[in-house]
Amino acid sequence: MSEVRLMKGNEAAAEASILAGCDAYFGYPITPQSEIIEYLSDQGRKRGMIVMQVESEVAAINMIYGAAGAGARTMTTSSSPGVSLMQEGISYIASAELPCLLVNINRGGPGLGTIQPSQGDYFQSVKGGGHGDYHLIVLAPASVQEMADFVYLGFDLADKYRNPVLILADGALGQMMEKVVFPNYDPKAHKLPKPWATVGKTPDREPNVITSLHLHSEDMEKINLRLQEKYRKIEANEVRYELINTDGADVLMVAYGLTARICQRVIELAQQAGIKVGLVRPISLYPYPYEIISKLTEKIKGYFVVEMNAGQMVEDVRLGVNGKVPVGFYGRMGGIIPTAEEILQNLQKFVKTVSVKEKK
Amino acid sequence: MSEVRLMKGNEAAAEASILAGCDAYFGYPITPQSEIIEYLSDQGRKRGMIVMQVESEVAAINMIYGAAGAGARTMTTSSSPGVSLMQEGISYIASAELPCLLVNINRGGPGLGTIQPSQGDYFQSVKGGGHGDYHLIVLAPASVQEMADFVYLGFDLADKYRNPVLILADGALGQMMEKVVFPNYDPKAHKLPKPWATVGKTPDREPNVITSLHLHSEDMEKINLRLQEKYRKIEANEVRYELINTDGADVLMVAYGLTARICQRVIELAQQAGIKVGLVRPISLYPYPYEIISKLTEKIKGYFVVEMNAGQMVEDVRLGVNGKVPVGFYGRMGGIIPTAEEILQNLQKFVKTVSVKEKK
Amino acid sequence: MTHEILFAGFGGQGILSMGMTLAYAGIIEGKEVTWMPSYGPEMRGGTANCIVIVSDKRISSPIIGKFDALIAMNQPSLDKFESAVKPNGIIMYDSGNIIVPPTRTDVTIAAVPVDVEALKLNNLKVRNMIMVGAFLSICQVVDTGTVVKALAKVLPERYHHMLKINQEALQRGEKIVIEAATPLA
Amino acid sequence: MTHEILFAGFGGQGILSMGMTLAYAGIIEGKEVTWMPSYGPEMRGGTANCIVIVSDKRISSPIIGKFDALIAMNQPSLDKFESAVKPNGIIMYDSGNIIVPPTRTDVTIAAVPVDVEALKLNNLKVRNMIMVGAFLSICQVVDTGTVVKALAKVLPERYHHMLKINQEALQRGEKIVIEAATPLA
Amino acid sequence: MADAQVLTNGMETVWEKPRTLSETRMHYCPGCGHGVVHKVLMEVINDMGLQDKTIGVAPVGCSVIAYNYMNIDMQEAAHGRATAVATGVKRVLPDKLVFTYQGDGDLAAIGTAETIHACNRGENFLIIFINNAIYGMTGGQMAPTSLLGMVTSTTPEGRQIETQGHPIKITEMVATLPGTYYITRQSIHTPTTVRHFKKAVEKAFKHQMEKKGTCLIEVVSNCPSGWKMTPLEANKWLDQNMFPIFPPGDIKVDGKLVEKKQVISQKKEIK
Amino acid sequence: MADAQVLTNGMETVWEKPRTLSETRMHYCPGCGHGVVHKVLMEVINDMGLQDKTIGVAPVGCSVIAYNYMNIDMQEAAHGRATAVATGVKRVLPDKLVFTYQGDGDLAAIGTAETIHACNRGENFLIIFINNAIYGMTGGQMAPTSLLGMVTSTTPEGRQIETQGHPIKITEMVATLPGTYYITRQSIHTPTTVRHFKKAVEKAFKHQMEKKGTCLIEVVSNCPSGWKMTPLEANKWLDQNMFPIFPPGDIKVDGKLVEKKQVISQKKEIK
Amino acid sequence: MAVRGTVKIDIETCKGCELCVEACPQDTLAMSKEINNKGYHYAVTIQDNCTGCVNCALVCPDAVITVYRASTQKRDKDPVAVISNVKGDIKVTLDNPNVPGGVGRIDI
Amino acid sequence: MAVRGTVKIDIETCKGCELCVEACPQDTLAMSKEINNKGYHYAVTIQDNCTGCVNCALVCPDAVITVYRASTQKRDKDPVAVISNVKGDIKVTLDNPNVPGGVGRIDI
Ligand SMILES: Cc1ncc(C[n+]2csc(CCOP(=O)(O)OP(=O)(O)O)c2C)c(N)n1
Ligand SMILES: Cc1ncc(C[n+]2csc(CCOP(=O)(O)OP(=O)(O)O)c2C)c(N)n1
Ligand code: SF4
Ligand code: SF4
Ligand code: SF4
Ligand code: SF4
Ligand code: SF4
Ligand code: SF4
Ligand SMILES: [Mg+2]
Ligand SMILES: [Mg+2]
Repeated sequence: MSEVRLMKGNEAAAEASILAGCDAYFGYPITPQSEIIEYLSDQGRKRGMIVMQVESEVAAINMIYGAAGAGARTMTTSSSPGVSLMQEGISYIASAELPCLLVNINRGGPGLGTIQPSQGDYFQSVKGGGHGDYHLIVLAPASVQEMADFVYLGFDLADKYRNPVLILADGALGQMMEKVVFPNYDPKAHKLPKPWATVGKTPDREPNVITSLHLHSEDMEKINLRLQEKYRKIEANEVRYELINTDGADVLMVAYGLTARICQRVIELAQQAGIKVGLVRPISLYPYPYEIISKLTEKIKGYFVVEMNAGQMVEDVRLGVNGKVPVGFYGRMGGIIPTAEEILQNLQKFVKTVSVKEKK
Repeated sequence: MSEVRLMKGNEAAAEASILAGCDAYFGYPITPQSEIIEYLSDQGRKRGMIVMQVESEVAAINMIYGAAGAGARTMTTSSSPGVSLMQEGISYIASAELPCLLVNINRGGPGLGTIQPSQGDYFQSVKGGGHGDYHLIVLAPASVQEMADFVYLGFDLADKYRNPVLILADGALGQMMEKVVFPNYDPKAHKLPKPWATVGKTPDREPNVITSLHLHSEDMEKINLRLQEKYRKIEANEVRYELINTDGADVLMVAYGLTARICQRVIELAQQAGIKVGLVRPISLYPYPYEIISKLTEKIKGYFVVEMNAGQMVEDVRLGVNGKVPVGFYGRMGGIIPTAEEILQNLQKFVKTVSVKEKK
Repeated sequence: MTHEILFAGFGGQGILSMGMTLAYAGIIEGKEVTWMPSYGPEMRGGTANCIVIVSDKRISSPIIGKFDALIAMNQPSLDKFESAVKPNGIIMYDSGNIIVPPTRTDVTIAAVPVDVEALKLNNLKVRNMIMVGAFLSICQVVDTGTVVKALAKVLPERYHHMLKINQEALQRGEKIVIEAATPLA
Repeated sequence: MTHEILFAGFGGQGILSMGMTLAYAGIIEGKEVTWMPSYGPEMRGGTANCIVIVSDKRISSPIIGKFDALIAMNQPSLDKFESAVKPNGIIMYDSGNIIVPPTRTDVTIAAVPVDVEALKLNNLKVRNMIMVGAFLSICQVVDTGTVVKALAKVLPERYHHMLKINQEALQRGEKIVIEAATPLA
Repeated sequence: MADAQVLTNGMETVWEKPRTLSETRMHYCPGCGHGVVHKVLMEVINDMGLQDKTIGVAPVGCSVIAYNYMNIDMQEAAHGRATAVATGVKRVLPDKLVFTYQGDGDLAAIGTAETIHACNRGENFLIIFINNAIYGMTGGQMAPTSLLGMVTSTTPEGRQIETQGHPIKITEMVATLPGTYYITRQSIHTPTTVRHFKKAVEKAFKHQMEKKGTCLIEVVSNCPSGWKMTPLEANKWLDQNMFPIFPPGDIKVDGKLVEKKQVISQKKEIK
Repeated sequence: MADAQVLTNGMETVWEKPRTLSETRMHYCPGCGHGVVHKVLMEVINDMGLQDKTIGVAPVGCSVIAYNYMNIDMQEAAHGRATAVATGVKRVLPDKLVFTYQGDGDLAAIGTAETIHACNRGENFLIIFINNAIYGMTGGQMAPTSLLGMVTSTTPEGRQIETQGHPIKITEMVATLPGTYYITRQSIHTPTTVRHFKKAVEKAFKHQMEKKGTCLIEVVSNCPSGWKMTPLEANKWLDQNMFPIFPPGDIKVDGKLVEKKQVISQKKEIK
Repeated sequence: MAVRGTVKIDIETCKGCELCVEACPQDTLAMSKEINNKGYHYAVTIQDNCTGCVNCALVCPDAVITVYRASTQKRDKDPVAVISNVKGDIKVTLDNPNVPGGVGRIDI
Repeated sequence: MAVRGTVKIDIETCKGCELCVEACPQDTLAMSKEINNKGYHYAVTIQDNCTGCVNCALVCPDAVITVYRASTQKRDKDPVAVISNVKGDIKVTLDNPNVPGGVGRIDI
């Protein structure tokens, strides 16, 4: 299996889900993620996965609920408008604590918007687009290889915490091809027992019930507290990030996904221009790496956030920074991917302002 | 019309929508907001409003899109799970810049949760539960009178900015009765002309088109930039808040909606206990009163946020505070309304820690 | 002066409208009021209760944990809320429905046989107004006369023929407490 | 060494698979690669283009604004991207489809009559491989032999009878550039 | 128990609560049809020995906490999504038996798309459809099956065609889909109809074991609270007003549409 | 124009592009039925003088930018929600004429509930339903109306009943609803069928003016790109494969179901 | 005369809906005047003419009734009114010979 | 012989789908070998036997064809092939007398 293959990010995620032992996939076509359902309709079905194109995203997410509740490894994928339609279902899944994997190949919004890549669904993903207090574990891949790798990771985290996991990738990551290697992953060794699943009540146990309803406030608050406790555990254990060139940097960029890749180019260009910058790349968007962001404030003059949106993650960076250094931002919207050159230009302006401040 | 009436918050909002000249209502029953659709099914229909109970919340929000696009004053109301189902439609409405009024009578989540009151939909409301970069104008009433007043205000702001407005109120505000006075509001004087509405193309103009689609990224980015510009304008003009007892306070509570009412009781109790506390009550949750929160940091030892959720607005307070003073939090979940006494108890602990810090 | 009162009982006993009538009477007398139901699971039956606050000044929290008075119309309600009454507060209860009486000694307690009195009036529907009358005779939150006016507002037109019997019920309620005044004090 | 190449033309001209084949060849030679399509509105037809990066080291940004080489298969693509080629870069274009040639003077320009050559091979489907061959003879990103191996990977089994003609096309492409080498230099 | 003194020596028990029905007191209003349906469903599961093979799905509606009463593994579904959830369950557990238990609001309003597409795919499970012509749980609003002129809290002047359309006959609609195998409309307001309903449920489970496709049993039921009637009045009203619009009888049997609406057999019958 | 030299002196124009069809070049693939339908629709609106009275609603699908071609006020709806949006429009502008223009994915998959309930309420507008048995816009995935065995990008082995169910005949389903008034299945792949289709559109608009209720015209259309055929092959395939499943003809006329499927008249007919 | 059948009613769970009373072909059942702990008048047997036909149990929404039948299929005439489990002043109806006997009342 | 009808084709908008060619009962139309600016072979008239029957315009998805008809209803025989607007070496087919004439071809 260690063969090197050239694949689109969408295909890599689809292939990985087969290798990860995903039992059932339910989805609905939407650009730019349709390659996933198409790949699975061919390869997945041939290799024994239940692959269903169903009537809508609303149906799909509720089928995930049913299948996950029945103990299956299960996944759905969509893109922004389709993911919005799933918000009620996602809130139910989070509340009923059902492990499953969701993939959002983010396109430009709001509304029908454009099919070009975007990171405009950051807030929806990390703050909760659905109702109530819940969190998805959110992973942001930055390469085709990670589009595959985070599928195994996602399924495993979902099982471990009985929590839905979301892979948030912009459209370009779904569409671009890179080489990818599929590791030896034995689903049997990873899948955890699910004694709570509804598979038919045996005489030795009480009925298993999957529900998110708790009519009495006291009961519901208990559920809420249990969820919050779980989230604290996730925050303690599952923060993932990458530090690139942070040592000795004056300014650190913060970017995830594709923009993090572009920012690596910015580092190269900046070095040529004599500016010492580095990059903090959050890999888990929830739990968010507040701590490292906070810690690094001691060594730098400022953070510079780059996103393909109006500046959503900026808020999380500012929460991590807590006023200690200035936070700048550069973003593009509507499906436009910023180039390293334009980022550098804006970064330079930012560097100037923070250097001036320092002098004062 | 200056008669004083005793009404439920839901009924007051419904009555106000009739008086505000709402042309059409589309909705679906859900506790604890059903009184709105019930009141309108009776009074609204009798007084000439189009009032339709339709097949689902998804249908309702898209009917709002159609009716608003056709130039009508229009409204839908729901509660948490129903509002989650509307997220795609809301994103479309925001993107197509259609004025309309949405009401969320928030209940406890996530999932089916409980029908008891909650403020768990704060993030969904202010950060955007739907996909893409957009904002609703979000108003948080704290009394039955405001449940009515914010309906006129909401419709007017929606028209003014061509932006959807959301009234976010917890279930208790919908269910409780208080006295309410309906002002003389002449819809004709308030309704703005809508030359962009699709009412039939006349020879003197190009066709009017309501759309949120812009296939080319450059076009979509232009739309995004226009939206962002509008949001900056809203942030400059429409921040609303109330300051209670802030002069001379050592610690300020921050709370909205029903919890802001309870915090007023806390102020009374605290005074008896010799603690100097005041309250910042955000009325508009978007745009958020960051500025006043930032300004007041200079006079106080800390902020103490109270919500009926796991601590969502805390993030906005921290963004306003920007590290200058500590921010404490007390919240209840699952439909439980905190009492003034328990808030006070927790507030006292917080006051102790910030006072200790100060001494150091 | 602020009165914080809890009405509690079975659904169907007219608990919510008792509170509503009192609140409306408060409005008529120019006071500030809030009426807050505890709305239970979305099903018929079960228990119902509401908090009514009537005050001369702006009401801050409509949610309170301790009450000046409890009107308990069935056993579970009394059992649940007895301890939530402030010292020197009032507990009124329907002695027809409640077998185990309250045990607090620091509050005024009144057992009102509303069934018996209602039977005397030949109308079981006015039980709750008898209770309101009884309560107002102990704690003059509003005038009973105002309550009658409030009823005219709260009751839909088609029930206005019931106003008179309700008025009688209120008066009946007032009277029995006055009759029993000595042992209660 | 890093090569950043843009392939552009009509949908249906095999633009995306040209890039894909080159990228796969890069992998076979142990290089790092990315292939990034610009996926247009969800409709058939229209223009298509893809960026291919082949490098000896980890590729940072797959999104670039300036290219080492442009392979333009139609007029709009050439017009749009001519200026995006780096100084001293390469522009290759299909002279059968492109009437107005590039005007840049700081880059290597090669007009490739792929139609004519394809007709000589009696197979219009191999036009894109002729272009790839021509390009590789100017800029040795990978070996043409590797490209043949890559084709065996990229083409579905049922098209493997086409491998030979594609190989010929590659060689044909190489040859015509070599033939034309003097005027191009 | 007060009846303890009743002598039952030498007598056999001919009916008792099935052990698949839990001891928990049901929250339904007096006389509500939900209880009867629960009871019959659990009897069949008990009689047929399916307790360990059956997974139930009940969405939001008065029967949302059916899991408290049915002594089997269950999932609570979002409003309208029971058939989607059941599809998820059944597809991954094809050898288990799955049923949904849905109200008219759930199945025929918000869940219309899921209902129709589950039936169209011929999902191999049983849909129990409780048609009480009202939204019971949320306090008596109009349902898609509410009758014309029917007064509900959202149709205070009675349901009007102009704004609310006609009562929808979704059962007849899904019967036209090739994916459905057995479609019948039943009621449970008299002993005989209860017996018929039980037979229908047994039949549907057998079909499911044989993987025949979707079976749907509509139960024309009551909602004394929502209709503001006593249980006896409600059942009478049902007989007189619901049946003309929702006539009982089989609609599709063995995958074939029943030509003339078959009236429930009048002959004597005992369990 | 190259044809300018063609002599047309003394000739009358018997067909020209209606001015309600904009000058913008349509983005549809060569031979795609969408163009024909657009043209006929705009001809009718032109002929009947309805340009200032008509509001169109086109949801996501290949025809999402229909507003670029139709010279009338239009709204772009979310995928599946065209009838909901149209309900919003028509309810507030009851005297205007409203139509939706929806694909099979839109109308019969994600929008099933909205379709059925709009028809059930008898919303007084026209639904144009383009059934090309595929998701054209997103690149050729299976549609709810894809034929059994049909190869699409999500059914590489052909559509199978087991996982994907049967092609759904939603037109027949909504015809059973009392809210619908005129329901017909048409095609536009030959001159005659185009003429028939035009008549149907005219009829539907007349019914709308008379407030008769919902009219729905299904157009059995092609998708040369999705089907991977030339336009001529596609139209032939349509004739041979689509018609047996989706037979053309009126299904409901003047509010009454047409008993036997009426075949489109064979007699000569000219505009 | 031997008793042919009998029923046991869980009066605390009974919700007083009266459906069983309506369903009983023997008029064996009636509603108590007393209420149970939940406030409902409950069903009681007022005659011992029960045939064990199960009708009452079938229609009872709360599965409150257990039905027993004599194993021997002896069928006696002359029913005798036996009043059991009555808390209030219930009007007791004697077995009416006109009431259809047998094992099941037919309803539609 | 007088020309009965004629068509004007906007060759730059034509997408070369051939539907008009198929629809023409007179075989008046054919596809050019040349391509237009969008890369499509476009429809051209290859005979002047057009009857103005409109068929081609009806099926044309891109509303590319305008149809004219002689006001007088004279009907001549003997069609003559008139080649107009041909850019490439198109195979010109003469009017085939077996092709059904008249005003509309019947299709189902
Ligand atoms: C998304 C969503 N919308 C609305 C509701 C509120 N709700 C709960 S049950 C129900 C309808 C109940 O009616 P029905 O399905 O007929 O069941 P019944 O209670 O009559 O048995 C509604 C509207 C909800 N829980 N979720
Ligand atoms: C909520 C949502 N889901 C999915 C999509 C992607 N999408 C766009 S159009 C379409 C289907 C198009 O098929 P159809 O309605 O048959 O129209 P056609 O293109 O065939 O004319 C889909 C799935 C979307 N835009 N929004
Ligand atoms: S509200 Fe209606 S459906 Fe619900 S339990 Fe009561 S009677 Fe039954
Ligand atoms: S993809 Fe199909 S439906 Fe869409 S324009 Fe092309 S041919 Fe027409
Ligand atoms: S078993 Fe039959 S006869 Fe006996 S009480 Fe019940 S219904 Fe009456
Ligand atoms: S049917 Fe059951 S619940 Fe109803 S009265 Fe009879 S025993 Fe009681
Ligand atoms: S009008 Fe008729 S005869 Fe003339 S070219 Fe067109 S189809 Fe042929
Ligand atoms: S039908 Fe129209 S687009 Fe097609 S070839 Fe003829 S003229 Fe061109
Ligand atoms: Mg119902
Ligand atoms: Mg389609």
